[in-house]
Amino acid sequence: MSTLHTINKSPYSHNTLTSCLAVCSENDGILLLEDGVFGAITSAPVADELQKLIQNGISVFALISDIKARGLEDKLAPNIKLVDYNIFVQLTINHRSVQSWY
Amino acid sequence: MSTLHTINKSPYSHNTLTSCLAVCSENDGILLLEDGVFGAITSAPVADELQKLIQNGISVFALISDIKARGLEDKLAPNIKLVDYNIFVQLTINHRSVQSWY
Amino acid sequence: MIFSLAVYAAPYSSQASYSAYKFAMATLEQGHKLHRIFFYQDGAHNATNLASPPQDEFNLQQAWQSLAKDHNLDLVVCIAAALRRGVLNESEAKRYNKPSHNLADEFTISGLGQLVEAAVVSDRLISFG
Amino acid sequence: MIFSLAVYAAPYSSQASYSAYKFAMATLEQGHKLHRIFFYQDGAHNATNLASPPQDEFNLQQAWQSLAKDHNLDLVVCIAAALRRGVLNESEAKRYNKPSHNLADEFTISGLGQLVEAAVVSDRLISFG
Amino acid sequence: MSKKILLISRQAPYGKSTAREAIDIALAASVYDQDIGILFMDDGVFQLLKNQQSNQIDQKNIASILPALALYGIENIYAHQESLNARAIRADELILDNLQLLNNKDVGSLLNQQDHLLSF
Amino acid sequence: MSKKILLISRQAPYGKSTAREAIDIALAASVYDQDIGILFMDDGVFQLLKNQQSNQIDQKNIASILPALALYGIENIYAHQESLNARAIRADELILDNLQLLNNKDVGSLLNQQDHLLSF
Repeated sequence: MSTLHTINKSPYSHNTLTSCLAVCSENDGILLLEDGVFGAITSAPVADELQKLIQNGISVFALISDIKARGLEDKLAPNIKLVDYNIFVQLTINHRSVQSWY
Repeated sequence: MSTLHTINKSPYSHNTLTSCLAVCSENDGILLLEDGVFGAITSAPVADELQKLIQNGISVFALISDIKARGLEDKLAPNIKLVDYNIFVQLTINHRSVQSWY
Repeated sequence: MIFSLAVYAAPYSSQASYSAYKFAMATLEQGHKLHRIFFYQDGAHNATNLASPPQDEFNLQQAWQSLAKDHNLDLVVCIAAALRRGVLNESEAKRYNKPSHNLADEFTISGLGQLVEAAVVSDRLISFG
Repeated sequence: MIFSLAVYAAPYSSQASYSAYKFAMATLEQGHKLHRIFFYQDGAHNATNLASPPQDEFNLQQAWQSLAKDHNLDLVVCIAAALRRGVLNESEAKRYNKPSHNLADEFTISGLGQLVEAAVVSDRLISFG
Repeated sequence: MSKKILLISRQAPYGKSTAREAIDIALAASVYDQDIGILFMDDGVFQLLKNQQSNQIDQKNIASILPALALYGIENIYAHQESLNARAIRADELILDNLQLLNNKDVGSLLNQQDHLLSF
Repeated sequence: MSKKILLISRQAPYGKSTAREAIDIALAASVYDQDIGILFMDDGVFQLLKNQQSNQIDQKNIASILPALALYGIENIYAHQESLNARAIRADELILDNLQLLNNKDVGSLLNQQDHLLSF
C-alpha cells in the first residue's frame, strides 16, 4: 500500500517538501498544489532530489490550475505530471491514504 | 542608523531567519520571539552564522517569556541576550525602524 | 467511494479552503459520496454568514452553501474551534450571552467526534490546511 | 515617544496578537503615547465580540477592550479586511444586508489610510503578524 | 472493523494553536474504538520537551496535557528520531517515556499501514 | 516633513492573501504625501512574473495590479537580486520594467534609511 503526499507550501520559504521527501517511500505519490507548485520549477530547492526520487519510482504531480495561476508553465522541471482536480480525486483513490504537509 | 529585526517563526520550518541574516547590517539588532526563539538554541539551523554575526557587531536578543514557555532555558546558544517586553520596547527606540520577518 | 474532507484554514486568507471546495466538487461530479466536510481550526471562518467580499471576488462561504444545498451535504464546524473564533449559532450565542449569532445556513456546529466518525465511515479522508 | 502598532494575525490561532498586546502594555507602562493599533488581514478577527473561549483561557478580545478603555486607545480595523472576514459594525451590516453585526466595543472600522496616517505621525510603527 | 488512524503533529507548540488542537483531536478520537496513533515530527517534537512554562505567555501547558494521551488509551505514540537529532533533543529531556522512536524509513512504512492520516 | 516608508513584500502570490493586501496598502499610502517605496524579496518576487492566469483559481491577477503602483506615483520599486537568482527569474520575465535591483548589501542599506518598515 502507498501514500499520496500533498504539499501546499513553497519550498523556498517552508521546509515541508524536504520533510516529505525524507520519509516518502517507493510507489508513493506527491501532489504539489497552491504555493506548493513552486516546488515544480527547475530551480526549486531539492529539485535534484525530487528528480532522483522520480527515477526511483515516486510519481510527482502538480495541479495545473495552480501552475497556470502563478505563470510557471515555462519553468517546469521534467517528469512532473500536470493534473486537474478530477485526476487529484483519482490519485487519492489510487493510494491508500493521503498525508497533507503544510 | 540601524534596524531592529524581529523573527517569530522557527528556523527549522521557515526560512525567515536565513533571509534576515542575509541582509542585516552591522549595528543592527535581531530579536527572536514566539516560535522564533527556536533560533536561539545551540543546534538551530544557521546557529554558526548567527554566532559569526554576533562577533561582527550584530546584537541578538530573545524574549525570555517565549524561551521559558517552550522550556529552552538550558539549550541556549552563547551571547544571546534574554529580554522582557520592557527591553523590547527600549530596543525599538534604540533602532531607527523595525523590520518584522514572518 | 465514500469521501470526507477536513478543512483547517480560513477562506480568503489562505487558498486551502478554496482547494477543498474544488476537490469536493470533483468528487461529486465523479459520482462519489461526500459523507461530511468538517471545519476545524481557522476553517471555522468558512461558516460565518457575515463575510461581505467585493462583488467581483469569489465568495467561498456562499459557494459552500450552494454546494451543500444542491447535494445535501453535511457541513460541520467544530464547536470548540468555532466558539474560540467567534462563530456561533443561536443556541450557543444564548448560552454565552452574546448579542448576536453568525453561523451560515447549511452549516451545523458539533463536536470533534464528528471528524473521527467521518474517518471511521469514509474510505478516504482528505485534509486541507 | 509616539508608537503605533499593526496587527496582522488572528488571536488564538497565532501568538502574534498576544505579543502585540504585551508590547502595547509595555509602551504604556513606560509612559509612551500609543497613537493607534491598526488591525489588518487576519488581525481583523481581534475585533469580533462573539469569541467565547473557555473561562480558563486568556481572552484577547476582552483584553484589548479593557486596555483601550483604561488608556483611551484608538483600535482601528481595516474595513476591507473586516468585510472579507465577516467582522461588521451596525452600519456595514445594514449596507450589506447582513442579519447581524459583531464588532466589539472600543473598535472602530475605517480605511487603510488610518495605517498610513499612523506611520506619518508616529516615531515608531511596529508590526505583529 | 476498526480503522488504523494516525495523527501527525508537525508544528511547534504555542506560536500557533495547531499543536494544541491536534492533541484535542487525539483525545476525542480515543473514545471511538479505533486503532489510533500519534506521530511527532519536525517542530512537533518540541511539544515533547519537559520544563515548558507556558503560563509565561498565558497559554495552557502542552507538556502537561500530553500524558493524557496514554491515560485515554492511545498506546501508539511515536517520535521521529531525525527530528529529535536535528534539534539536539535527548531522550531524558522528553515528557513522555512510552515513546517509540522511528527513523525516516520507519515513518514511511508506518504511513503506508494507515487507513487515514490526520495531519497538523 | 515627509517620512520614508518602505513596504517589504515577501510572500508568494495566491496561496495566502498577504501579497494582495500588501499592494492595497501601497496604493492607499500613495495618496499621502510621503516617500513610499516597495521591495519584493524572497517568494515575493514570484508576484512579478508575467503570464499569471489567476482566473484559473478565481482570484484577481496580481500581475495586472502591479503596474498601478507606478500610476499611483510610487517610483521606488525594488526587487532583491538574490531572490530572483535563487528562483532563476530573468529580467525579461518580469511584469514591471521600472524595477531597481538590489543585492543583499543594498537591501541592508535601504532598510537603514527608512523611518518605517511595513512588512508583509
